[in-house]
Amino acid sequence: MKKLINSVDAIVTDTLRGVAAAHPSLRVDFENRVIYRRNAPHQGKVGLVSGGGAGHEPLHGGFVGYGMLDAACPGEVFTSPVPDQMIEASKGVDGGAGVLHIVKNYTGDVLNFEMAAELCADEGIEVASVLVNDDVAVQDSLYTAGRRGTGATLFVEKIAGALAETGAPLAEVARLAQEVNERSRSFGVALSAGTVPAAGKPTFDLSDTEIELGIGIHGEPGRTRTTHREAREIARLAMDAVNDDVPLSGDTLVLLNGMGGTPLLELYIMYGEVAAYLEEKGARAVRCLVGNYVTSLDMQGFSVSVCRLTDELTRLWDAPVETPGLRWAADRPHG
Amino acid sequence: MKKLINSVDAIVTDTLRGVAAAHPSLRVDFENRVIYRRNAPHQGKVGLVSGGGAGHEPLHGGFVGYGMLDAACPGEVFTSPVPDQMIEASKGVDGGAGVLHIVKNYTGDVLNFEMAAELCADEGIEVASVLVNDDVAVQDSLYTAGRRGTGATLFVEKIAGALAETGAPLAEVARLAQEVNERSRSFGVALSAGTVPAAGKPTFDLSDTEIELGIGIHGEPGRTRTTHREAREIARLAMDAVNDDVPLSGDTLVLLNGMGGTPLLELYIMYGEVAAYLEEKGARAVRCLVGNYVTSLDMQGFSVSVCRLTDELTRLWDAPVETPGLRWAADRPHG
Amino acid sequence: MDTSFFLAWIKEAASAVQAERDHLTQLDAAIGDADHGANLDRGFAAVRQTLADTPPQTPGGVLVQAGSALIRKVGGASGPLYGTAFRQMGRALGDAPEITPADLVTALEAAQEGVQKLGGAAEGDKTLVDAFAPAVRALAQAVRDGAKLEDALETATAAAQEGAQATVPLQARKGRASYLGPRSVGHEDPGAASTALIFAALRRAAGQA
Amino acid sequence: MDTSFFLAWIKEAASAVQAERDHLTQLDAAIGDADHGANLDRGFAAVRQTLADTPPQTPGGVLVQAGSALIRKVGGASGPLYGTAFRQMGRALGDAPEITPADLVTALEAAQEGVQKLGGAAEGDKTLVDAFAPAVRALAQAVRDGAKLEDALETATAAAQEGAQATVPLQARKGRASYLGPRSVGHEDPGAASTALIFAALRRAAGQA
Ligand SMILES: Nc1ncnc2c1ncn2[C@@H]1O[C@H](COP(=O)(O)OP(=O)(O)O)[C@@H](O)[C@H]1O
Ligand SMILES: Nc1ncnc2c1ncn2[C@@H]1O[C@H](COP(=O)(O)OP(=O)(O)O)[C@@H](O)[C@H]1O
Ligand SMILES: [Mg+2]
Ligand SMILES: [Mg+2]
Ligand SMILES: [Mg+2]
Ligand SMILES: [Mg+2]
Repeated sequence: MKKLINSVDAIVTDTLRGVAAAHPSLRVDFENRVIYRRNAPHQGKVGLVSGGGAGHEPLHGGFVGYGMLDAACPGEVFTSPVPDQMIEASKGVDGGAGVLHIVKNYTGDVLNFEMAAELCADEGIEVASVLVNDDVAVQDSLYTAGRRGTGATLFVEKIAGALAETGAPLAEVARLAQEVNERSRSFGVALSAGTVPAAGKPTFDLSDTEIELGIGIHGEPGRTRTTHREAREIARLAMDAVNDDVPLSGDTLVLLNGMGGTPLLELYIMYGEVAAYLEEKGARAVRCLVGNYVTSLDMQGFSVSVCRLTDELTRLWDAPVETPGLRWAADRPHG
Repeated sequence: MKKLINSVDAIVTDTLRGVAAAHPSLRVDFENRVIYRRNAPHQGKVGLVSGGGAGHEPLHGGFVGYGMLDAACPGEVFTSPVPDQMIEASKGVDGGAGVLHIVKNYTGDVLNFEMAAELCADEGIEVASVLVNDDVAVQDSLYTAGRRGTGATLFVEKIAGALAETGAPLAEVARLAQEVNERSRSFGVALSAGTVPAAGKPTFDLSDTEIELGIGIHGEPGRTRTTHREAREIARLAMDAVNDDVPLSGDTLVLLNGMGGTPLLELYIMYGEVAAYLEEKGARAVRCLVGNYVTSLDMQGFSVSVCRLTDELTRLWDAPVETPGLRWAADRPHG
Repeated sequence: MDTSFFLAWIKEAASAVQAERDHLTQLDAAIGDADHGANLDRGFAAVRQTLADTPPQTPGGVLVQAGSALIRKVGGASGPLYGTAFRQMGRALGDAPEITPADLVTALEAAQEGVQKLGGAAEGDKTLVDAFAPAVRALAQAVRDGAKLEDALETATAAAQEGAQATVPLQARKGRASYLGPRSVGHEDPGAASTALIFAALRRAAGQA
Repeated sequence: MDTSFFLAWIKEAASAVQAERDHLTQLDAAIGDADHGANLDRGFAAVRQTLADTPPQTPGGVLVQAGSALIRKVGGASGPLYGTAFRQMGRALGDAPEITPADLVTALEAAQEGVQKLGGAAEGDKTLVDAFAPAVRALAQAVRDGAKLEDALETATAAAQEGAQATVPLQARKGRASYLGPRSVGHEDPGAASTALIFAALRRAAGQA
């Protein structure tokens, strides 16, 4: 294993150091491991807090800023952060309007955020939580921990963040976050697994002719393995899984997401196939992102997330955002 | 080799299809393989054209838009485009104020752009060219093809693009582009080589304990191979090479660039080390980018580019830009 | 069993986790995300640190403090679960200075209940509960039967180890491994494996006392 | 040598490049960017296509059209260089319907001059010039000595092949390989290798005539 790190133990601290140096719009609390908007808390605005294991950058720290998160708590690589971080972050962003916890549905994240929310309540901070669980690769049944939260987390953070900037109350921001999650579905495919630094080798092995379908963002193996094939067919496998879950129609927001080790060139090829698939189903990608947004270290592969838009969601998606990982202005020059 | 492609021959076409589908602000001429700003040409504005082999995305196509390029010509993977493309692009962006060709210094790019410039002149289009050659890994002597153009290409495209939006004449835009290039230096390090699809295997092999210093963006091996070491020391090797060439001082713009296969996490770690190095030398990184901007397929590694700023360059760097790969507004919300 | 007995247990557990760190991580790589060993090792290192910095005066104090440190330092699923386990044990013991085997059983039963309430896992779901529950049952039975503490803990450890082994053929229904569906079959659950280590540490602490 | 002779040459060259595509690419992987085989193969396929679509009527026409197609389709360093070579040859031949060996020598000398003017490479810089220049010299000498065309081309091919082999110990001073400095030593230059293929194709065309 070769990584650009100083030591396995220093990964999170050193990353935070880089983030702090790179982004004067952020404030980094190294002691508590929280990344804040520089001027947090914002009076009267609902504070948005998310967090999760490191290794998914730019998620979540890269989405802290105007129009998105107020704070992010990075855990160790692929390990959910601890309640102390979330409590500290919630205190730091509460401008009197309460705090929304955006939690990806993993047992670890859920348990730690739950504990934090309880302790926040003890300290008089109003907290609402939204659970993101968009990954159709996992059966949502009594026999699993439920669906994983993956790409749709970005949708929830962006759209709920935009609503929070308008001064909407906590219950409304939480309801909308929930709605975005419900309207979103994702599916991921790996060509190779990433290497968790502490483990020192890829979390699973694939031969030169195999791909893994339905992977999550923690290097978990997927549900099935199949033979590698051309981009068009792989796109179809992924999109069929999404479409079988909720038939695609109307205007959609699409995230064609790289897992960290796949060139943008290939992501654009996949996006072309996904857009064609949507058209075939009578749906349209009216907004999209193509790139590395919700990654899994150096995993090679992609995930596709689709959110069925409403006018409100489109408007909030288009609202200005100013974070290291996502930024656009209200009136951007065109053409 | 596993890639998300339909076939090796269709890579560029399929990528263009994805780009066209993803970015309504762009217009793609599939026949001639040119990516334009949707409303090109812009009357009275100098047109900026760049191009180069595919495999470096978002360079160049991702930098077409307001405040940057007017058109980009993608060649085959790692192969410079052909004169026909550049001529077509130059015609398509000439708004009467002439066209600037931004050329990375590689024999192929230089020869093809030279041929194109000659033929443009025959057709009455005023063309100026700027050669980007920022890579200190290559000795600039009679015994080489000269220094390669790497990360500074982004600086040149952004800053010259911003000046062009002000209506500055061609000679001035070309002069400034030249100045940006002269003020910039870069150095790259690979942990592993990328795989050119047509070749089917990595362009060079590194063991689990070796890294390659002074690599370019085409999977060329570097000048030396050394043992892998911690991030801090690798940053020092790269920055020493830059600093030995032109001592670092004052305000700088830094690009901590991923080569395509390295997680953002590691790039932030490297940026932290680079920022510390600069401080040690009495210089400061007052502007920066951290991410995959000038890539080399799925190569693992990074490059660092430093531009010594002037007030004018800082102002133009901060000017609004609206492209798929780089965007910010004049008055962006802060904190 | 006094305060130093429980300090000895924690120390033994911490050493065992450190020694088996890579093994636990590799188990987690197979059906999870390859961090269980690193998580627990980080957590128990913090536990040792806090116990050294501010040594508690009662068995209950040791366990509550250890549990809090785990919650504070581990993260992941195992942090809140093991943290809750130790905290519940400690709370069940109150501030008693000396603990009987029957108290220990009660405390471990409280721990198990806390874990199951928090994580919602039943036996057979392929989690650490599959090692924890049989170990607690075996201990309770042995103590009821009047076995010597060391022997009772020997039995409990064996039950934990068997329980961990018995997770191999199961399909996971909780935690990250459940995402794999049928592909989770054929692998030992990492949390069950670490639970067995923790019971073995308890057995060793009794041997030293 | 008439139009069909030059068409045969192009066809032979295209086949050779296609057959050696991977070999050329692997040579380029060692000291370049692993595309030389793919580049030339794409170029010669386009040349074949254009010659089939609109067959030229003179040897010069064949070569100019071939060169233009290479410039239009190859890209990279080799596109403009080989394109210029063929175009200069074609222009040197004008619209003569029948070409003598001496004309061929003149045309190839013009080609070499065009390549060197464009690329600025001298012999010894480890480029295709290192195969091209000795081949042209050998051909000129053989023709001056009154050798049969086939034999003269045999000599030229051998000189190109030797020239290509002789690039192995050289350090590159032009093109992408020059970035490697001393590490470019020990590898055959891909462009020199493809030049040798093109001369061998010329020799085969003469054998068929
Ligand atoms: N709901 C649950 N109830 C009980 N134990 C669980 C539950 N979910 C996970 N576990 C245990 O946690 C272990 C994984 O811990 P760890 O790897 O540290 O956390 P994570 O899964 O967040 O990476 C599993 O092997 C399992 O024994
Ligand atoms: N300046 C030059 N003069 C002559 N030949 C050159 C020059 N630069 C490069 N070449 C030739 O071009 C070959 C590489 O061609 P190719 O791989 O197709 O282009 P690129 O280097 O742009 O990828 C080299 O092996 C060399 O023979
Ligand atoms: Mg984990
Ligand atoms: Mg090339
Ligand atoms: Mg785990
Ligand atoms: Mg090449």
